[in-house]
Amino acid sequence: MAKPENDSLFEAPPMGEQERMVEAILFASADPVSLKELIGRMPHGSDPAEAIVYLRKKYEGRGVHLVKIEDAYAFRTAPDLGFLMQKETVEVRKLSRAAIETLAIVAYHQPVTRAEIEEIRGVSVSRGTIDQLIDMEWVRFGRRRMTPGRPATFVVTQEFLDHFGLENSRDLPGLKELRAAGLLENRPPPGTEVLDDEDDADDDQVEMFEEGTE
Amino acid sequence: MAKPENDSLFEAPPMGEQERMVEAILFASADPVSLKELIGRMPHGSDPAEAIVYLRKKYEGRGVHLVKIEDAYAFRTAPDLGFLMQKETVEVRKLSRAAIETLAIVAYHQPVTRAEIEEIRGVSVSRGTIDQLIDMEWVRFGRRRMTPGRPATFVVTQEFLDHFGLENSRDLPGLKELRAAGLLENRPPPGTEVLDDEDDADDDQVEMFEEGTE
Amino acid sequence: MSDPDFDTDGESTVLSVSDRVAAEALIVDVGAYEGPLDLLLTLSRTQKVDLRQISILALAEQYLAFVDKAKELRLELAADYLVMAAWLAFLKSRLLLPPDPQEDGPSGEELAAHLAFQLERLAAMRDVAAKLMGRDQLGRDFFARGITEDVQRVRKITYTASLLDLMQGYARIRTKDDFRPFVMDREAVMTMEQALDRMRGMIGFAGDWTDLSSYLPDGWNSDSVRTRSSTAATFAASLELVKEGKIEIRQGDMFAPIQVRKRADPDGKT
Repeated sequence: MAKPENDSLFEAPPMGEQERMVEAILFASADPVSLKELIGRMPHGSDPAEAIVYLRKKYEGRGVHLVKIEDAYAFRTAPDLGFLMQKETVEVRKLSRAAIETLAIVAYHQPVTRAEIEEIRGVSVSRGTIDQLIDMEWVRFGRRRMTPGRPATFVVTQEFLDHFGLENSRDLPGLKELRAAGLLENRPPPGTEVLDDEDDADDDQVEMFEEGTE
Repeated sequence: MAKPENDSLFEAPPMGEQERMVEAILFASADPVSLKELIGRMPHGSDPAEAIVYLRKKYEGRGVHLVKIEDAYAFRTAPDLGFLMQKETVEVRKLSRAAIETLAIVAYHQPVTRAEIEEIRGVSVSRGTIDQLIDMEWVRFGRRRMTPGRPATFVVTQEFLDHFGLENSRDLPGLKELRAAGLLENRPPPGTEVLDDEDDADDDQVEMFEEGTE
Repeated sequence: MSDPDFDTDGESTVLSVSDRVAAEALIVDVGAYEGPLDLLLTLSRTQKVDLRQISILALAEQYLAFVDKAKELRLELAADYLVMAAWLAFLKSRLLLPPDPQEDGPSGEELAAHLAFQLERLAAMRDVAAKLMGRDQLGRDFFARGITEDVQRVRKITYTASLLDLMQGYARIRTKDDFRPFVMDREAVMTMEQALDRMRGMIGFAGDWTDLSSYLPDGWNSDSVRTRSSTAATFAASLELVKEGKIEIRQGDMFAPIQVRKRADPDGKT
């Protein structure tokens, strides 16, 4: 068996070989494989990032595509061929309207606290709704907000992006328009400004949001 | 089963499209897919057998191959890339005390039998300790000793010398010093012959051995 | 839900059938709305204008009418619907009455603008949620690899040792050979030489038969190992002394105490 990882004395394999390797590794995995893992698994000195550029081009227009999800890569069948796959279709758990809306709010407002989700929806969010999304691995806990009470925040996961075919959360449909329209701002109700100005809560939130989505 | 009666109005998709379809189906299926199933899943009039011929050619020499398993088809990692499916984590550990002592005895007293190692260490040597050293390619079997029972002897290897930066085992540093200090005197248990120089073929080894034990 | 027809209360019959149909067309079921904001959004859609141009005043009136009707129909209304009704009534009065310069707090317009913002934001979230769910989805429209190969995690352990380890290991064995017996045995073993030294010093004072056990040094009769060792050494030493003609030794019976005494000098001196 080859043990290429330690053989720094040897040159990296030719790019064509590296392409083959990336192809094999990505084919073997149902989940996206991060660039870091590719580097770790390929022979020393390999440049999988470059191999991916070539490989991606090779699969353009084919029945299978090479897609990018954050810093990871995966092969996925072309969406226009979904009709052939009735056999592979997995029943996705039916999401309630509350769950779908909550998911969208987390995706577009992340990192977002439970109180903020409730403020946007105008109703309290049941524990089960967020639990369900966490259970599906579409939502996870983010950093705690640096405001009184240090509430937990929620963010969407790489599985979420993978599921909806998004390269990253900036690619969420209509995100730019919403931001331009000011609809992603955390606007406190009139009369509560005084309280919010006291601590820098607002600044912090805006900053965190931008960090999370840009 | 397809419902060809509905599709008969339409022409079969172009071969390029059929290739894409076969590619996507084989990629997404959990099991190899038979030609019959391909025909059933693809639009009426499709000729997956022909598509497979082209597709197979396309994947020749790539990181994954289109292979035939009995009467079904599947993508499989190219056999030469199997090593990529292993993620090796290398952990460097210190040799155990027993192994170091055994190794030292072999180095200084080679060729040395297991009984001699035990006599020098004063404790029995587990099979595993010597196996480990052989596994590491630091110790190998030498010639059998021409004494009753013809016991196997052990000697150190070139890999051992390379690892410790020695040109030959006579270069073991401190050998002279140890000998000057009287630490290398090998006292055989009372009643045993000092050494067996009955076999001339052993010349080289005996010489080394004697040098190590004088 | 109560049916007005079967209500014994007279006031329910005040509603005409057409009123009831109208009310039910609007209300159908309060449970269909996810809270007052949802209801307000639904109502605002009937204005069929851009949410930014919506008349909050008209919306407030529609909502209050809804709540009134729901009360007439004795529908169970959650508390937050009533809180919202009270708040909208307050907002309505603020919007209708000229602003009171004495009064603090946000103006009716500010409150109305915020409500409009909330509605617009909720509508936007519904819109993008629908867009999101309308996207191609993994496992429905596009698919992952069906046959996966697990990555075997192989933990490769390499062992290493330095030359110093080797030297120290070797020196350790050799030193152990040379000195270990002394280190090991010193604690519980008495040598014949030690016993002999001891007895030579003491024997001069033993003119009469004395138990050998009384020659055992202090502290050597405490545990069995030490007792055994010192007894054997002392016995061996006494035999040595007999051989030298220094003492006599006797044992009265099997397992009886062994006794020694200084041998009378050939000269006759004791």
